[in-house]
Amino acid sequence: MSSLYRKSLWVFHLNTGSCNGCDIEVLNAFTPAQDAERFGVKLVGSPRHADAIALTGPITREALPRVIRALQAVPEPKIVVAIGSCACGGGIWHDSYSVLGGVEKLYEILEKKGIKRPITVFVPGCPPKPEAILYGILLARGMVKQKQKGRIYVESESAELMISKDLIESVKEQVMSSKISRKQVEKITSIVR
Amino acid sequence: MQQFSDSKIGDLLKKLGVFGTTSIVTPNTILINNVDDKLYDLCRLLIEELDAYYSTSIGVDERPLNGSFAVYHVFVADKLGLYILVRLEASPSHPIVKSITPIIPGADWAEREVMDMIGVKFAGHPRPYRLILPYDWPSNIYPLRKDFDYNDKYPIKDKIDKVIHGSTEYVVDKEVLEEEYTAVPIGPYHPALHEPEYFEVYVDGEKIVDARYKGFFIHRGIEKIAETRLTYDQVPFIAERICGICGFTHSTAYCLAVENAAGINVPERANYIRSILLEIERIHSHLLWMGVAFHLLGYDTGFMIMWRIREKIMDLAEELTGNRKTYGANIVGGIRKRFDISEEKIPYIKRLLNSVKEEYLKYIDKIVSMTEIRKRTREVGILTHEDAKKYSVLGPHARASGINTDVRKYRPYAAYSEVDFKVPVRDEGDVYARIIVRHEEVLESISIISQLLDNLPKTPLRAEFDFIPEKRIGIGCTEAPRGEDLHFVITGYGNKVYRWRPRAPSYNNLASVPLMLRGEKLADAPIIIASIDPCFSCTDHVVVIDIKTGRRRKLVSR
Amino acid sequence: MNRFRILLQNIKRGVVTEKYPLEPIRVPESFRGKPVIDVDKCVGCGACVNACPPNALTLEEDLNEGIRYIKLFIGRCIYCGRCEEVCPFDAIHLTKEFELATTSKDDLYQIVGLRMYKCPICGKPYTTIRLVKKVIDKLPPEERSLVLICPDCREKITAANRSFARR
Amino acid sequence: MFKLLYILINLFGLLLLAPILDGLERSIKAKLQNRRGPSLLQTWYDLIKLFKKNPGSTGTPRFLVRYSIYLSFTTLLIACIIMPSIIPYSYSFIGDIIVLVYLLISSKIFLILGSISSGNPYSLVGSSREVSLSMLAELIFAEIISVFAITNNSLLIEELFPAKIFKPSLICSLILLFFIGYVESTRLPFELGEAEPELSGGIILEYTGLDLAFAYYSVLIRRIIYSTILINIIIPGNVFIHPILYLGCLFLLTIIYSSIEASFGRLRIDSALSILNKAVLIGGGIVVAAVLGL
Repeated sequence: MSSLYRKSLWVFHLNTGSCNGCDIEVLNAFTPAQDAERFGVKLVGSPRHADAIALTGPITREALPRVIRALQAVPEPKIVVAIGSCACGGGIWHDSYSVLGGVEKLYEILEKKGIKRPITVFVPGCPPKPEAILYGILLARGMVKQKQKGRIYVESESAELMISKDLIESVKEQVMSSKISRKQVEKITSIVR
Repeated sequence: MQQFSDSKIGDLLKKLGVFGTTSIVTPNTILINNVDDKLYDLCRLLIEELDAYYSTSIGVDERPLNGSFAVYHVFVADKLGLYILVRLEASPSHPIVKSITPIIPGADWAEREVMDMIGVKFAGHPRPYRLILPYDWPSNIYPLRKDFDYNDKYPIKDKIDKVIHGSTEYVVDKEVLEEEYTAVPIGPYHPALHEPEYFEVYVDGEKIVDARYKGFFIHRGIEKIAETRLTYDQVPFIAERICGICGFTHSTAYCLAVENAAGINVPERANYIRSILLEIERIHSHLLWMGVAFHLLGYDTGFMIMWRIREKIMDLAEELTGNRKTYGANIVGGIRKRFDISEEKIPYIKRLLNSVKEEYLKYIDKIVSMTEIRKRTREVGILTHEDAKKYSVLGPHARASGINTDVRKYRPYAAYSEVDFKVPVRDEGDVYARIIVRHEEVLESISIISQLLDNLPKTPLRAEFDFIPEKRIGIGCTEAPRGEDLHFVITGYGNKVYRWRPRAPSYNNLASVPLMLRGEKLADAPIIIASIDPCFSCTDHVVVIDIKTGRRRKLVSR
Repeated sequence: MNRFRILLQNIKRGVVTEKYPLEPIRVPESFRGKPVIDVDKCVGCGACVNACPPNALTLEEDLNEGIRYIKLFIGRCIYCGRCEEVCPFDAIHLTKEFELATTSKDDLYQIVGLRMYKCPICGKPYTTIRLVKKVIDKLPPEERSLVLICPDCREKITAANRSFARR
Repeated sequence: MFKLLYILINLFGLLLLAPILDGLERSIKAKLQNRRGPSLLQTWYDLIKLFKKNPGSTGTPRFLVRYSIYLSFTTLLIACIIMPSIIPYSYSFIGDIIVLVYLLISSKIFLILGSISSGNPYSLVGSSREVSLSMLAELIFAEIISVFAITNNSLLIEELFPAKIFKPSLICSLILLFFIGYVESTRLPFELGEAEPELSGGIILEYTGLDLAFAYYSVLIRRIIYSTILINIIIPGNVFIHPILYLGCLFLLTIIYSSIEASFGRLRIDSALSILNKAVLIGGGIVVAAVLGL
């Protein structure tokens, strides 16, 4: 697939409920300073002409049926570029009553209808810089390397040694023998909270 | 209320016998209670005698406060610098109030929004259809009631293909239209609009007979999220995301509203920085609009030139705020610390603005004097002075129709009282006039910024205050690049707003679009729609019809 | 002839396109890019979680394992920098990175798992060891003791104290 | 035997050149807009990608909609065979110039037919615009060809190309041909049938993949055919100099056309038609002048 779109990629811009921030930046990527056309990227006016969809904004309930229809009109193989934090994960609206969330939520609905999940590139940012959008589009075509990596850090069990066992034991004894005044308790409770 | 007893407004209120029930909520806002059957007289007198205009209506679920629903109609007396709130009460069991749409056509959308979101009905409303909520939304669930949970997601029905256009306006009878003319849908995913919005344009050959509008596809539930999940300090960040172009103006209006309600005095430096960022936003918004307008006129080179010049403004915004969209600087009480403009940056900003001005002036006159551009904008999409007044249009759109209005000048906020600028007004009312008004505003904005930079005071950035008092009403108003942006706030408990309603300028301006489209050529429809600089996401704060809907196919295969 | 004069001006101006991605672009010092949690400094207090407007930062606890997770999902982050402002331990920063595009959603998560401190009385984990340590270091020795007991047990003890005092 | 070879060179030469010229045009336009722009081969890359895509994957469009595109494209290919281009040879027969005009017109009609039967409102408006534009443009084209025929007293391509004597009427008709070549090649300000911001693709809206590639390709070939007629009249028919001069002129014409395109906005259909109406009258005047022997 990446070989098919390496030299040419036509993008249809689909606003699913965005605030305009990302839409303007998508358009901005085609202006002289960034000029996405030098990589063979072109904005097209119809989803039928497109190879990729630049999706901006959280998926709103009202826009959903149209979004599905637009996605279906794009011929295979298709790429979805989810632009902005709203499209990636729902953004600040993620749990609102009239918003479904990010593209993942859209795919869940598509899968129920038996529609294959397209290749997706996430471009977070609020809004992402036009360069970041360009980078995302190039990443989808395998022309740049991915820099962002997920990171999971879990503290080792030896962390428990940070607080000396003696101290804990002494506290336990102290408490068991109830030598603490109420004032102290209240003060410390407020600090910890 | 004594200060008003001898004034024009005092006389007016006394005449109607509502002076006693009127109170001052903040120095520039008065609240009229218990109007009852004098509502129509009051509205008429406010508009005719005070030269006030209707701004918006707000529905509030005040059951937890005083046991009833309330509707606030906001009138703005521009010359007096006064906001007049008319409060109507509706009982929780039968929430019905009298509609003012029969005498003020501009109240149509605002009242239907209240019906959708709060569930207060308006007796006598000519088109009581659903406006904002999706069509598969259950009919007895009102999202802005306090007993509705903000993340209550109702299951999506599988088939929503049947779309009822309850929100549209018909001038010619709909059936007749469909029989005789071809319908060309513009939107929701139309390359000219870049936003999902739907105009159904009825054409006879290439001539437009009528147009209908369906919006609110971007309804994201902003107000509900702000009233439930977010705290006072978090709301500015969602307010900015009402609109990606004029976001800063929304967060400023919100902050002003809360500050007015709580009586917080914002330090001078914060006011100056707000004004500087607001003007940067205005320049970028106008340049963006001009670029898009030239693109719609098919002059792509003009589009590229405008956006190339704009790129420098974006760099400036990025340098000052760390984000190309000036997002994130506002907080209730002032400006956040990392958004301070340091002394070293001032020469850089001035240099950059000068080079932008120089380059901009080198091109703009030549572009607007081109024959095709002139031919396609002069005497196209005319909105007369009278119609502009009737639909209470705002901002550059109103100024191009000869209405001298500007919040910055006549109801100054932030640091606008400290600077000297003129308000460009044109009388033609066509697309060309709208281009010229915006062009002149760009130059004014550049001069405003340099004046502000010259006298940047050295004060703290954020006012110190203990807490925000409860149940206070505040109105914040700013001049967004598209017109007056009004935010209404009722403060609440637990560090949260009780009710917040933003009303973006496009909400009023969009209503005038079908009027302008009628009788024009289809080829001109995109530029006419775009000439009001429609910001659909502003209007919908939460909301297009598709080329591929079943409806359209039916129309065609007929 | 203005239209051709515009073209001439453009030709004189020359190509302005930047060389990105072949060459990196200049990003201003104040740029608000990807937030990064400093795993050595984070104590898991959750101040950032409370301040975060879009809930990009969330706090989850695995009570069986005794680990508290601070999850940062940059696919929801609005890059406002409130977390940086409120962090008492200077543990989260906005960097100048903006090339955040990924092909998988998992790459957008930063997860910091901190061991939780178990209450010596009831054995229930209630806060992170690091936070306990920070608080202990700030308190005078005689008051240290109570931090080491969970809020529930503390309540019980106060109640017991009260009844004891009354008696 | 050689003749067949020449014609194959002509045919494949045009097929190869058309997208490259478009690439050149795009890159020049980009430079005039301060952008770096795509490479010369970009249009080829676009076409190759479209050729590889399967149009059936988004639901099958109606038979007529799809096949009208192929019909339109094939008609243009025949026009390429009849007309001498890179190498000044072709199968010539009496009246072949008339056939050329017919082929060009019918290819357009097939395209419009397909777009009308697609039933999309944008396509409908697009094709109605295209019909009104083409009617006038083809009329002017017919006038130009008749001037050629009258001044050279022949209907044979071999005798028409190149022109032997440059009478004033012939020169005027060449200027008109330059204009019509521009109008017919769907460039701004006359790109009304496809007008992206107004009609989002207009007549080619419903096509995808392979179909779209051929729709796109026919536009490019149509452009090169009009340019070729213009160039053929001017430059000498010598086998050795002709190809070089031909290519040179083609590139020059592309540069001129693209700079014009970069400096105009789209016209409204009524003003475009009124300009064409005037051109028809001028064309008529030139025909009269040619008859009078000017």
